[in-house]
Amino acid sequence: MTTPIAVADTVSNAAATPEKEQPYAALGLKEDEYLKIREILGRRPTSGELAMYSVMWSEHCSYKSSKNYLRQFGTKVSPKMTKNLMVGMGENAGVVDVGEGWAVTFKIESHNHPSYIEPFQGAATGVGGIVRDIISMGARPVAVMDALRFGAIDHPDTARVVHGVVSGISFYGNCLGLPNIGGETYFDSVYQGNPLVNALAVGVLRHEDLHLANARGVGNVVVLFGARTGGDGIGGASILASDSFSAGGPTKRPAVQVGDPFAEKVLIECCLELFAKKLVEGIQDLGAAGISCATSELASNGDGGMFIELERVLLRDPNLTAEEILMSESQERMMAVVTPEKLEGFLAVTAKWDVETSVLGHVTDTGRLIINWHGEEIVNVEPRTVAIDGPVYDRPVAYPGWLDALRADTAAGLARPTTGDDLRAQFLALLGSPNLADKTWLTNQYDKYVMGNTALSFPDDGGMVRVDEESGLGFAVATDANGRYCQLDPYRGAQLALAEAFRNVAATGATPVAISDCLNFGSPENPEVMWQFGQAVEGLADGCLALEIPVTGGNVSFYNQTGDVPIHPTPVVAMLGVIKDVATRIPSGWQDEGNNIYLLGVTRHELDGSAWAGTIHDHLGGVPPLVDFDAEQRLAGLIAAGGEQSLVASAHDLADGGLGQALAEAVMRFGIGARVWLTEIMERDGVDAATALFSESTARMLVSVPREDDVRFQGLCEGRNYPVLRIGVTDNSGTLEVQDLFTVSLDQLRGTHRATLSDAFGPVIGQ
Amino acid sequence: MPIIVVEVMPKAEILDPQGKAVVGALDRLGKSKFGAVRIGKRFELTVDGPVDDALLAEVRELAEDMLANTVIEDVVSVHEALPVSVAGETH
Amino acid sequence: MPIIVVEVMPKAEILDPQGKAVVGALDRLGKSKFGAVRIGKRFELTVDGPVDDALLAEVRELAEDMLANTVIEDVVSVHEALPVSVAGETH
Amino acid sequence: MRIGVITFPGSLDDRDAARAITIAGAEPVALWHGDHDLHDVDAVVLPGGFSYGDYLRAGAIASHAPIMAEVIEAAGRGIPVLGICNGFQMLAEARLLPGAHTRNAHQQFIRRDQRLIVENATTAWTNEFAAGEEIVIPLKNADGRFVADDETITRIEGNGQVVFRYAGLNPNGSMNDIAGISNERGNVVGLMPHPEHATEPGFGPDMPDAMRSGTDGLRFFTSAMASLIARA
Ligand SMILES: Nc1ncnc2c1ncn2[C@@H]1O[C@H](COP(=O)(O)OP(=O)(O)O)[C@@H](O)[C@H]1O
Ligand SMILES: [Mg+2]
Repeated sequence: MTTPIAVADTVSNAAATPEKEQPYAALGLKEDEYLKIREILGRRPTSGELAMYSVMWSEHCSYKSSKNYLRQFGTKVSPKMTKNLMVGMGENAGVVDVGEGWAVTFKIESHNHPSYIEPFQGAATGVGGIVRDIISMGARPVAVMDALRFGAIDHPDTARVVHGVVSGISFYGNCLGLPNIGGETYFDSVYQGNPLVNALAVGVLRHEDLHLANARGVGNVVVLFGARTGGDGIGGASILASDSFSAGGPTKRPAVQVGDPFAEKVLIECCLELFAKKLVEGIQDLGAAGISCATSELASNGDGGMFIELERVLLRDPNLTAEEILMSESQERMMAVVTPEKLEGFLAVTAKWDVETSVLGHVTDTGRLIINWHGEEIVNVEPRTVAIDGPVYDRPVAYPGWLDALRADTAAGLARPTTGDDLRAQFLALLGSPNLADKTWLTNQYDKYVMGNTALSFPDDGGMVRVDEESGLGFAVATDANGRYCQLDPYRGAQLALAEAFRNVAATGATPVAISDCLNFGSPENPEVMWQFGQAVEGLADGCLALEIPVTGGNVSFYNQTGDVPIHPTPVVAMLGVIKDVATRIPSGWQDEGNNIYLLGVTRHELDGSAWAGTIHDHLGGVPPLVDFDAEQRLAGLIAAGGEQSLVASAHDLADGGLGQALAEAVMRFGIGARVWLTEIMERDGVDAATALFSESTARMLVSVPREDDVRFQGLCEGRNYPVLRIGVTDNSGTLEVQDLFTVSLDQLRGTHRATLSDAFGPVIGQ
Repeated sequence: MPIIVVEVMPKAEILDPQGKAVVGALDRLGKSKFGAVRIGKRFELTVDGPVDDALLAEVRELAEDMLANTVIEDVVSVHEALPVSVAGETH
Repeated sequence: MPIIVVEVMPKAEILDPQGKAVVGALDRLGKSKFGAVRIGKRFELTVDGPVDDALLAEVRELAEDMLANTVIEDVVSVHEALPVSVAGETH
Repeated sequence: MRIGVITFPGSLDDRDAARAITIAGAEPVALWHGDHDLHDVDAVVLPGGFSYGDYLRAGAIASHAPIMAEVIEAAGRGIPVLGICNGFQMLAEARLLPGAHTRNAHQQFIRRDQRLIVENATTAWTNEFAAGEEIVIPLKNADGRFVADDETITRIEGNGQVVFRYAGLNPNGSMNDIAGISNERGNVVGLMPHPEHATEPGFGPDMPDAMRSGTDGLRFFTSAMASLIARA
């Protein structure tokens, strides 16, 4: 078999054959983009250069449709927002100073499309990819989370996707030894042909261990280590290969990548040892666009030049062409920049961990990224033009024609229950509805114990991990998004996601400090989607400014649609919080009988877009609940103070399903019953019983307070001028009694809550 | 009762972490003569009727459909099992 | 390069839940003619030298030692792979 | 008192085991799979995880690691050896303990706070428990189903080598509800649940009286310390 070596398209060949037709369109480049590349280079690109530009200028890597919007996250900032931000947007992940010399880095990223084609491997490699972002900051990954959206629970294809995705996350995360500390799971037919799999990872590091992705120091060597490079995820390259690879035709290109969590676990330990021994100058993970991305980004962020001998890349498939090697998205690889005198030490560490390593080249001051293939120059570009100065679009935007009618169709006209029996029936229907049902079927498959630092996880409102074993310093994270609200109003919907994530973190006793976001939308070429996107980003940026919480980074996922129908806009917000001592953490459920139950915040007529409207009436319309960031902040401050002073025994935020759902969850958490009354809520807030139970007004929380702390707790609320009502008492009745309306036994609560997912996907062991 | 054997292997171009791990282990045991190892699955389906071409074709369809994940695996063989005495031999 | 195939099956007396799950799935597809399914492993070891009896014996030993756990599995066959064209056939 | 914790490629709960040993009052010593050296430790823990991804069979590749020769030799001398989860699987693969592990009967990874009955409170790792005592230890595995042939089961039951049995629920289909076993001498013990995850209040399993408060795992390590003192 002839090798492709002889026929690689060289720079001199490209200069000599300007008229050669190139398959840019098949690689996803528009004509003007291709012409731009020719202009930048002053000649036609080689096929290798075309490979690099096409992947790096893709929507996924270049953010060309979203860049103009995302700038707001950097401009709408106050000094307080940047004070503790050690690394902001633009790097692999943001880094937040959490005190005591510690920093936390975290990021959420989508792996939606691969997870539909091959749910198990798609989700698994999604976890793997986000974890490598965390490692590349110099941090030890310490936790993962997963925010999931599936199609309708009763659709024949949903079980396939759910089983695959959940076992993929479970397999990869568990095998990596990272506790899964939370996430979300929603079912909605809008995600039928396009599930969302957003994976989040968190890492911790000492301030001095921070590493960045840059190639500085002329003469420093560039090293590729980890898994070998194979033909993964290079569908487009086959087009290039076919005109440069004559004999035998191109090798088959798999549509999916297979994850190897063991290789990644070893890579983590190897990297951490390299960091600890100070053997690395700059480091970058290989994700989308593989070597194209790593070399061009490292070079752009450094001294501007790099020389690579591509044939030194260790291959899994010896038949790969240069273009394929440049584009391959093989998993579990990293690229590092190392000073020559430390190379030996570096190689000793990678050898110790059995991690294959090859020296590819070195940093130069030429300002060019030059890549050779068996002695011939196949790439010679200014790295910025590949990695940073890609195209930017102001896509057409259009206010959706259907939106006014949707917003006018409010829930006000929907029949509301009035009798105890009807309220009870609807309360149970919500409790057992797929989105509010117990998620133990999934979370049982996730290891939350590994590393021994998990202070909170499912089913509490946020996950919490101890960072410092001496002081108890820790962080909390929660992810939230409500696509239904975003469909009604993407600006407010994004703010509602932000507010809910904020509240969930606050409910644990931690203080929210920063977010990462994953913006899942339909096609940016659809002007209505682009409008939704613009609204959501603006809402998020304005909300972050109001809360004075920075956006540290995130991910945009476009083209989420089934046929022409886009998903509901789903901007997932991941909120990071800090807590001085995880020993003061607050669980979401009632722990003891005889405690007083308080509702913090006010209840408004806010049933539009609610779980109640969706579940009971199959209705989506109207205007989502008000967002009040000032109230959210005061509420968070109140809970933090209550937690520190050990006044609150539990705190649970109110969101989907409203008070009814929160009450049920608080009872089920530890099996402590309660008697509650709605009368005072109804009276003070002027609402009916159904609204009191099912409204999704924000800035509310359910807390329980030991009797002896009652006076101090009420004093705390008064001092902070926060609306509070005592609405019940915990007891050992084994029931939830809503006075004068209905009573449900703990067994029935649990039975209803647990049946839905196990009926759909199989039994939950131990239930 | 006759047994139909279905053999499924990971596609050649797909990473096979299992095989990789075994090659590593063999290397450490000094058995580096084995350059590559791939690990697939072997199904034995017991049928109560006689095995004919139609049945084998049906099983192959089933194999492509359900036993293998054809996104990442190939069905490399569908055949009737040899009598045990022969199959068990090392050659 | 020649390939040696090692086939490993769970011992008959060991419960094979995966196999059972497949039988269940087949039943639901109306294919109840398959009374039992067992799932084992198929290893392909690439060697760079010629395959002779000594090598096959060495591989069998390796199989008993490491590729299979003989407490729960049997090595049912160790043989050189047939040329692809034959092995790939359905009969 | 020095208790070694061996790290294999893919070990995950090695640091957790070391922390548990510290909490119990002994000194953890990090050991490396590729060494032929136990650094004169008084006892050895094979921690949980997915050594080599458990790609061949759980614990199979690790059981051939260089250090396992030393572990086998030391076990023969009677030093306490504890295999937790993946460590238990390695001990079985190395034939230091009878039986084997297969995929959980329900075929999923499962993580739960598991009740156990201590069946034998005389081993090196259980002498601080009472026979028949019920304890709660977190469990998390995909290949936890203990199997052995009838003769082996009869033998280990007869010898009192069944050290722990699942209570309330058999989470994986293990024969005779077996959660952990020992060798005949009682110095080598393996179990699927993770005692190291039940040693620190606030980070252990949920208990009836308080969230995450279970510390039943501590006595595994204090038992080893007691048995070492008794031997000395
Ligand atoms: N896919 C998932 N992965 C991990 N945890 C999950 C997942 N889905 C739900 N959970 C957990 O289940 C609990 C309930 O989820 P949810 O009702 O969405 O919480 P909330 O309403 O507080 O946002 C939370 O602790 C959440 O972290
Ligand atoms: Mg919540």
